[in-house]
Amino acid sequence: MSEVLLLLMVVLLLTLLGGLVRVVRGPSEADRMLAAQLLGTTTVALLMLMSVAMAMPRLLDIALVFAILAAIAVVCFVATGEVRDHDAT
Amino acid sequence: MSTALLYSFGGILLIGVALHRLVLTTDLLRRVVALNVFAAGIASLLIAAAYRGPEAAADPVPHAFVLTGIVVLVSTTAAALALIRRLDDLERSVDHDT
Amino acid sequence: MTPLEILAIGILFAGLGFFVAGTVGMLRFPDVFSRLHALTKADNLGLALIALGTALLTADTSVTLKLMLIWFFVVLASATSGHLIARHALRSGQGS
Amino acid sequence: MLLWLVFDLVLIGAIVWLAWAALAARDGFEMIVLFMVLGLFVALAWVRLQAPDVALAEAAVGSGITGALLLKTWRHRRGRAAGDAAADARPSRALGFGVMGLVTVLTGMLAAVLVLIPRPAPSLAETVFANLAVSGVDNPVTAVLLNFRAYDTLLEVVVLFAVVVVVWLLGDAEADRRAPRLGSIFFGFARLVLPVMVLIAGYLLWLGGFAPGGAFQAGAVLGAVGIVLLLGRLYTPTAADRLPARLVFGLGTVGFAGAGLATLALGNAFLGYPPEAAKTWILVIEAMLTVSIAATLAGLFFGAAPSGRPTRESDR
Repeated sequence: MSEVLLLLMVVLLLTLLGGLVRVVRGPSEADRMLAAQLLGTTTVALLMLMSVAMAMPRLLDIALVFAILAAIAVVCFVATGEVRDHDAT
Repeated sequence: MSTALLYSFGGILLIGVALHRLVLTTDLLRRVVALNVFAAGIASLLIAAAYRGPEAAADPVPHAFVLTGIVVLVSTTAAALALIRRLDDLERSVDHDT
Repeated sequence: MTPLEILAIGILFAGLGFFVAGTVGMLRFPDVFSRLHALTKADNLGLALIALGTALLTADTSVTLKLMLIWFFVVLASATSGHLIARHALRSGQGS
Repeated sequence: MLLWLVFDLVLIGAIVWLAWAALAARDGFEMIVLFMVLGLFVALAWVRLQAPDVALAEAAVGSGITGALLLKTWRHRRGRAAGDAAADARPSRALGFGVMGLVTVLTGMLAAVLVLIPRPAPSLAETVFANLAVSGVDNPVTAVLLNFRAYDTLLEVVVLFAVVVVVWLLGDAEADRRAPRLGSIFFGFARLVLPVMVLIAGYLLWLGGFAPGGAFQAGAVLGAVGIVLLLGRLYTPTAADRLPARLVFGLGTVGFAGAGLATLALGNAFLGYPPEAAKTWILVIEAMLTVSIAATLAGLFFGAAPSGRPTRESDR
């Protein structure tokens, strides 16, 4: 039982590494931001599995904070980016 | 090799990487990021030191240190970044005048 | 293992499949907009299945409610930020 | 057991590689995104090491607030290649090797100390757990922060206050720039999520008494609400907001120190709460800290004293 969960966790961790490749490669800023978004969601999923595997239901509070703060970086990215577009024109 | 020792070595590597870049880079923004990575390395050392195995409760005192450290770190980072922005504005106005 | 646990494990593996597919799509698709399409599958269905599997394994009402709340926020945040990123990419010409 | 080892090794390898990749990134934006992702991985490592309180703070700060601050600064310096490797002066070969050698010696010494120190290392954990019953809270980390070592936390709040004073003396106000066009979907999202975020901040504050959570984590989530309000121009500070802002920034320091003086007046030690009412004292102090920390973090993001010039809704 716990072995199966651990296996799932290891594979999810490996998909996190896969997503990292897109953050590094880009090429555009939007690509990097999207990849970071996927990594955030995967982290939330990993925390859910860890809460069962480690028998710590409190880990879901951390997942909740990640979930609600996921959009902050994107909003900051887009809101400050618009200013640049304006200046360029 | 114990889990705590493994994560401690990870923390030491973070400290090494961050220190190397902190000293060699001349870009201010990169220096601030290096400082943050350095702090993550120190925090990993403290948290690994607090670890008492998967069953036992961890030592809460280093955890409290790290929490205080995170608050102080985000404050110093904000101050450093405000200084960078100010410096940039000053450079810009000097460029504009000449 | 009880039949419920086997079911939960099956659901978790299905969720994992969506994350793997999402990551592969993120790596293989040619431009921002098709990568966005890959991302939303992992965000919505992948996380939903992982949350469902976790809920079945813990079988606790408060945990289940919290899992639903987390999933709801992730979907809401990913829909909004996906929209914002796509708009930004379209406007600043980063689409291709 | 073997799978845990694989998990640990992959996680540690990813963290070290990410740190290296972020600091060696060619592009400043890539550096910032990699740094934010590093925050995710570090939080996972700390969860693995049974430090959920710290992971919660890292989740709220590392990838949320610090990332937003870095992005804002990077955008501010646009056109100046900030954070780009191109802006970096290439060190000479001798200097590069010299620094590399020194760093290797230092980290080697650190590693040697880690291997050589006697285990188990001396610890105050037993003292903390023995006195937990009189601290007023059940979460040992909160007990250390708000009771046993409340002096440290008071000084931490003073640091926050000092920094916001410094930042108010610098920089230009975000409100002087044109409002970004975020679109109606963003505003729908904000209307739905921001009130819930405030609720969650309250939940984290309440949680701190017996589980991972507390004033700082709650303050960081509440501060993120403030950052979204500022970014979306849902709230634009004007000169009239200076006095209330000053009062809220000072609330943490003054309230905390005031509680210390009140305990002195009661005949206890400075910040020595009466044991039977310790829970109430801690909760009141934490509530003040949460509001003050949130306002301070949002103020740090805003980056200057509000100038009072009205926002240009659509200039030119």
